[in-house]
Amino acid sequence: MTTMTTLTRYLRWDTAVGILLIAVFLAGTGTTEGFANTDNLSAALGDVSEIALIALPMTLLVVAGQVDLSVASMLGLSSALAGSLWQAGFAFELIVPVCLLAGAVGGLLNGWLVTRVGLPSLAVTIGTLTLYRGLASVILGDEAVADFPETYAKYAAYTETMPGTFVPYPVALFAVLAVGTAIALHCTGFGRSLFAIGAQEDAAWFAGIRVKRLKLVLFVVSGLVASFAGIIYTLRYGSARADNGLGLELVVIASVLLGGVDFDGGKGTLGGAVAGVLLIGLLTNLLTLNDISNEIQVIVTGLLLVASVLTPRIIAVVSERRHRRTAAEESVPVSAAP
Amino acid sequence: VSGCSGTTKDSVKDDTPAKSGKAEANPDAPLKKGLKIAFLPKQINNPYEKIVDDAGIAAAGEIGATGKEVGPSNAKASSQVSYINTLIQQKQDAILIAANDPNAVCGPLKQAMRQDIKVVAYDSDTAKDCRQLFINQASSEEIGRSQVRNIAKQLGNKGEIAILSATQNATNQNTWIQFMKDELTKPEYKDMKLVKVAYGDDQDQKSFQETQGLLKAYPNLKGIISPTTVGIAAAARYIGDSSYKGKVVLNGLGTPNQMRKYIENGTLDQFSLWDPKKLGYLGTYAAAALASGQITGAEGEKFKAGDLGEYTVGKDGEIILGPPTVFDAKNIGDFDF
Amino acid sequence: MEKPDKGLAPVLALRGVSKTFGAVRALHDVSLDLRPGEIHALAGENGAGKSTLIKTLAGVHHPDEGKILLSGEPVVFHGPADARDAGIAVIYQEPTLFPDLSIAENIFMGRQPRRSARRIDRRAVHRATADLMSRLGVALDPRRPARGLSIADQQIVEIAKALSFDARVLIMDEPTAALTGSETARLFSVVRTLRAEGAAVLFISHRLEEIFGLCSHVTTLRDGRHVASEPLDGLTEDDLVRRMVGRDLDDLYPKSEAEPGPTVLSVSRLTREGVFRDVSFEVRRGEIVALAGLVGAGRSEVAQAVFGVDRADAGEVKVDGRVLTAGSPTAAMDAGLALVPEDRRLRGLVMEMSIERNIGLTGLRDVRRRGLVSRALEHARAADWAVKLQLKYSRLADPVSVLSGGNQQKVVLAKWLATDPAVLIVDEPTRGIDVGTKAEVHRLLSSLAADGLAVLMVSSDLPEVLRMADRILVMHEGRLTAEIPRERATEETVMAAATGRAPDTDRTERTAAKEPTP
Amino acid sequence: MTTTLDKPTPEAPAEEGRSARSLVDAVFRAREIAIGGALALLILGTWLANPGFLDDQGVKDLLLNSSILVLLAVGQSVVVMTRNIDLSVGSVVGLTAFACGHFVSGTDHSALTVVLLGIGLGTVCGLVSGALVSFGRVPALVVTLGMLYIIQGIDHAWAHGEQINAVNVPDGVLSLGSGSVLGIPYLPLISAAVLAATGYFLRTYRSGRELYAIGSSPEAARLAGIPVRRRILAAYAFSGAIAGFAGALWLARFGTVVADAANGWELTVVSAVVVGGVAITGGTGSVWGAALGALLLTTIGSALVVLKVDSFWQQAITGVLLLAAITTDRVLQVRTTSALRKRSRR
Ligand SMILES: Nc1ncnc2c1ncn2[C@@H]1O[C@H](COP(=O)(O)OP(=O)(O)OP(=O)(O)O)[C@@H](O)[C@H]1O
Ligand SMILES: Nc1ncnc2c1ncn2[C@@H]1O[C@H](COP(=O)(O)OP(=O)(O)OP(=O)(O)O)[C@@H](O)[C@H]1O
Ligand SMILES: [Mg+2]
Ligand SMILES: [Mg+2]
Repeated sequence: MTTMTTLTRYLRWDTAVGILLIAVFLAGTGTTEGFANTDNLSAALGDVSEIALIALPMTLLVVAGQVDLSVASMLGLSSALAGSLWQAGFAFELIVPVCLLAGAVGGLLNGWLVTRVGLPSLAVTIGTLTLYRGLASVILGDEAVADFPETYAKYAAYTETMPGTFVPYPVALFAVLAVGTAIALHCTGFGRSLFAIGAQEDAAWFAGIRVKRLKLVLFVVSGLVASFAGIIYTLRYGSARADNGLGLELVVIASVLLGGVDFDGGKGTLGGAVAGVLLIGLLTNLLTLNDISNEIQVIVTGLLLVASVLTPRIIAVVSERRHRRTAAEESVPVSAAP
Repeated sequence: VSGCSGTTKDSVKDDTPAKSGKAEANPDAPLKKGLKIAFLPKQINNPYEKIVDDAGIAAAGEIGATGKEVGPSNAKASSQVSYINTLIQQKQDAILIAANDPNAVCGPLKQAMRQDIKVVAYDSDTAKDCRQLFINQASSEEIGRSQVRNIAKQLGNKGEIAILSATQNATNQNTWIQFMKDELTKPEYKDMKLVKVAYGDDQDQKSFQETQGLLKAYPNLKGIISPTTVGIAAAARYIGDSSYKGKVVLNGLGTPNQMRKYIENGTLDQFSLWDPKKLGYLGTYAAAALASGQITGAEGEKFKAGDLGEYTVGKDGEIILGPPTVFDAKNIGDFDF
Repeated sequence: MEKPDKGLAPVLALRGVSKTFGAVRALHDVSLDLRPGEIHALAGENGAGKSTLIKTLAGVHHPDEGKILLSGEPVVFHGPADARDAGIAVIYQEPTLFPDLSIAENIFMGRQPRRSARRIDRRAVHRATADLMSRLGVALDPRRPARGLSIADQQIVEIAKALSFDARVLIMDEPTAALTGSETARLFSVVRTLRAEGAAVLFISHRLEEIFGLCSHVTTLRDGRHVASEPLDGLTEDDLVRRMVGRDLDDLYPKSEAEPGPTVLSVSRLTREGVFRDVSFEVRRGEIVALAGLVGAGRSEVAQAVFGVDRADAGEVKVDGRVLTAGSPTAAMDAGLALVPEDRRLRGLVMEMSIERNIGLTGLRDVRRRGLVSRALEHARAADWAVKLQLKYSRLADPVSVLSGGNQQKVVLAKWLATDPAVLIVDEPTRGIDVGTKAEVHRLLSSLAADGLAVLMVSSDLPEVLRMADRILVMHEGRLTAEIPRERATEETVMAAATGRAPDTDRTERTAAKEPTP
Repeated sequence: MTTTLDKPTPEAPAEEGRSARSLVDAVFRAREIAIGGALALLILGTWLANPGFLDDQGVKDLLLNSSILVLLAVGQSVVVMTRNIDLSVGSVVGLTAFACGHFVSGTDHSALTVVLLGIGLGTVCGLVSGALVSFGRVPALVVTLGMLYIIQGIDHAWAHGEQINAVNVPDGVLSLGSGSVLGIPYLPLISAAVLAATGYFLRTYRSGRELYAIGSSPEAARLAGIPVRRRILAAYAFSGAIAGFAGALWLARFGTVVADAANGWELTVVSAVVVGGVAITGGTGSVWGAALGALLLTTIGSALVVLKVDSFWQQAITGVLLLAAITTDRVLQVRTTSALRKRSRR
């Protein structure tokens, strides 16, 4: 095997995103005052906390060839629900499970339409995107509910850290969940099945994988996590509104895709997706600190997205060319089984 | 009550206005040089906000401070938060904010105040304990009630009216609407009826279609109040081109440059607004006064705002720019903004 | 066999062509001449490079070295369109249809007859399609969408497409793999007419009798290298096999006698509306039961319903006396069923996945260590079966898509044999598999049966059915029409039952004797 | 010769063929009919509840409101047919609307110049996306999502709070948005013309059919010698051109333009196309369906307002109707294909 093939095998896009992430961090530390302190980094992470959470099940979905565009609406619905219940005087301990239940039911509806009715997930979740956001505004109207209990709010805020460390609670929670999801995706039969479903659903079904059930589970989990993110969002901003998280779905998907997860399914790593989320978060923070306007940031995000798919292609083409030239010299016959 | 009331569960508790590091006000202190003042509008692409901020930045130049405008490109509740965080890291001296949501920005604003950064809300208020001052373009009560008074006069205190607002959660809009509804309960308006509040989300095209919808759904509609510059322009355009022209009275808040054409072609007779440039100007002076220790935000303190003269801090740290101007065919030629 | 005119210059030729994919040399210095009026066979094992050679001729692949000569002139095909315009029609190994479009559009895509203002002449398109269909002797509605056509019908559309070109050169990569007798015969007569009209034909098949029956010349490839180009006259089947495999082959159908044990699989009154009806049969341990019939008789559908990937409308499937949950392949696997599906590219394999992961997919619970998938176990499992089935590959981590068709089929077999099933259902197990491997597969099946495995084999290959099966079930238009024990099985009896001409005795006899009470 | 199973050649079953054919036609038409029926029902119901819905002004408003979405849906469906997607249309409309406004502000350029400028700019955007998708061979969704951000960023950075006021836009341009012939405004006429031309082209020209072929099976299309990349590039260029055209019309209709015209419309356009029966997986559907889908979506919005449905409920109801539309379509499709399978079994 030539060195070139080994190189291209290890220099995958998700690793590249990881490297880029570190580069951005180092560049920020070196050039920008006020970047590399815990306050700022906590805030930067805080800004992407819901995106990061939702990105976990979204990665699983995209790997399985599905997509859930209704997540941001579900976040808003959960927020509106939490707000109206809190306003009505319910205990916060009760509100959380109710919101989670709503999330699961919403996810179930998505999953049901996709698996039982057989509709494409993109179409279904565009529909539920509208529906859930609509329900949110039915529930809470134009109100904004505030004054959530400090006891819980502090866990969502990035100013409180876990006792004895500088790690804020949501970061710790996210880390645990991310590791769990990574193991599930890359080291279990469940994960293998998702890859198979995403790459070729029929073949997965013929191999005895419970395609529909797995998809249903994914959508439910996605709804669940989105509603949980809704609670965190509400607590973090201290404001429950029907329009919370509007338009977040595309940011989540952009982050996941930036991390090298293939939208057609069957390819991608969770590490890549997480790196994608963090890269967008850190880069936005760094650019804002340097007074680069939001408009330019948006352009940078777009360019990164295009690069995320174009770069691997270019590398592949170049290495293919290179390879063909070397192959002309050294002949490698088809090898038989060892 | 004024400002952000009515939008939160139980109107903000007035316990501890978090005015940290509270020093005594020294009315005679000179304005500090080299202050860093940042404007954080609802969204950077809003033309109205841009007039305000540009005037404020110009004013900062006059007093030897540096001003800048940063902000999100959408008017979502949460998108201002990350900007506040970076402004804190950049160690600005004062942040002027037009809040998209009174509560969502609270946490980071409090953190800013803890780090001795002055916080001044303008245009749209935050919760009261999250800022030191609120520059109100006009008394909210005055705006709300005058909108009803003006249109009632045009309609002879009779007929169905509707409101075309911005987003469902805009603090200032909702406050004004609250006062409008309150005004309408007075006996002299007993023949007037508010049939609907529609939301155009401060998007031109949405507002345009909402106007259409209102006129279609309520055939007896006699008047529309649109207390938002985007909404009134869109409504005027629809009415001006449709068969409703001359049959439906439009009033509200708009800028003269946007509305000039419709005043001239008779689509509407009057609208009102304050001078957004003065709002920005006053904002900068107020922030500088705070940062220089002339005032602390307590009721009754006074400071000089350049050409605009002296202002007094009112209840809850509110400063009122002045009464809105009513524009009509006679005076519109005198204004250019 | 007619001799080609020796004097005629080749219309299409390859000179010293090489082609590599990554580290694999698919073709190495291969030359080939195609003369007008000649039917030329291309022979070789799976992965020898036949399809690659064809794709090079068709402009799909660009040769790394060497050149293509068209009427003696070097040409460069930049894409399939160039080759088409040069008068080369190709039937690829895997049908390449547009499922959403009608059969007529599939055939004439990009070349529709036009009327004024360059508009498509729909009527002419349909008329021409209908003509082609009657030439091939099939009744397919030109307006019917290609989606839902069986593989055989798809292949027929492909053939019609190639014929519609009136090409100078016709290249066919295993066109008959999915066809049964009558269609094959039709195809051959059409091809012979074309040859008589002066076309050059390149033909690939793993069925030696077809090569000998149709072609006059043969070029053999082995491991991407050119072995021989020669007239078929005077060549024996054994000679050809030796050239392909590089050694002599033993018996093609090594059937070892096995004593059938107790019944493991029993299917009763299985029905799927509009597809098959009232199908009942049993399979015992150590027995190979073939399910024969014409294309579209519903055999694959029965196999799929038994395994649970399709849900049957009525009836039940019992394994070892226990009723299977309907519509659940997982339950079927737990009960010891395995299904090697007909369409390996769509259903048998996840093409982008590596060989080892594909094989591991059916045993996600077996390759676990402490609850997590162990790559070592997965690799070992795959390597084990790769050796047993003599898989040709460069690394087990390579995606299966780079394997040749036959080797892909081996991966599917490996994937299911690795589950150690009690009942193995194989749907067209040797379709597209070379002679050597075919013998391997047959040996494997019969030794598995000898060890007590029950095998249900759906096959369109009649010799295979006759030689390998202990018992033959024949289907006709969705019904089981006959059950023929090995002793009585002949071409005639099977054929008669498959075409519905059977004297109903077999069926009644069998029904009376064996059918379980409903 | 190989041993053969001889099967009697089936004699051309003309009768069966014909019935199968009409069934095939029915499958293809059913979706458009279903959506058209739903639309008719909706309009009728609303009209019964509030006759004002269909008076002169009402019809005019309905047509005007939907014409830009219809236009965008036509462009989008051509891309979706090829198994691709163009998420950047919304931002292209925003950019061209602003650019055109900026260009004509205070001048007296004619409507034609503005339209040409819009189409030109839109085509450039479409060509960039298309080149990346077809020649870069990268997933369309990712690329066009990236393009969405890039174009939007450029647009916003350029405009930066600037507003184009109707006062400064030449009357010639504005009259394109508000004028009419025989009482029918120009805008819906333009949309209808584009729709009809596109629909006819897709049905009766080789390159039109090839777009369907590409969406149905890209690999087969390549082997059939279809210039796949060129066609996909052309589809994107078309979609971009349409979006640019829509941007110019936006300016003409609304006069007042800030940078965020059609902001966030990408998903609305895609839903219109999907509701209209164009499969997101390519290969099927028609622009007629897509146009009906767009019409249905805007009509739902208008009808709910007219029916005095609480504005908080509007979005939820739109969502339900959207889901109902695609579900019905799907159920219908499943029914017909299974009927087709049973009948045409040979
Ligand atoms: N696109 C590709 N990428 C990588 N390797 C390939 C590719 N196509 C073919 N190969 C390899 O080239 C070799 C020749 O394959 P080819 O498909 O030509 O075989 P074949 O003779 O047609 O076999 P079969 O009889 O099974 O169809 C095989 O080893 C195969 O794995
Ligand atoms: N995926 C499919 N969708 C719709 N119809 C199908 C599909 N596959 C097969 N059919 C139809 O179902 C009937 C039975 O097909 P089946 O594949 O079971 O036949 P078979 O006897 O196995 O023949 P073959 O040799 O083609 O495998 C045929 O009419 C066929 O056209
Ligand atoms: Mg081959
Ligand atoms: Mg079959």
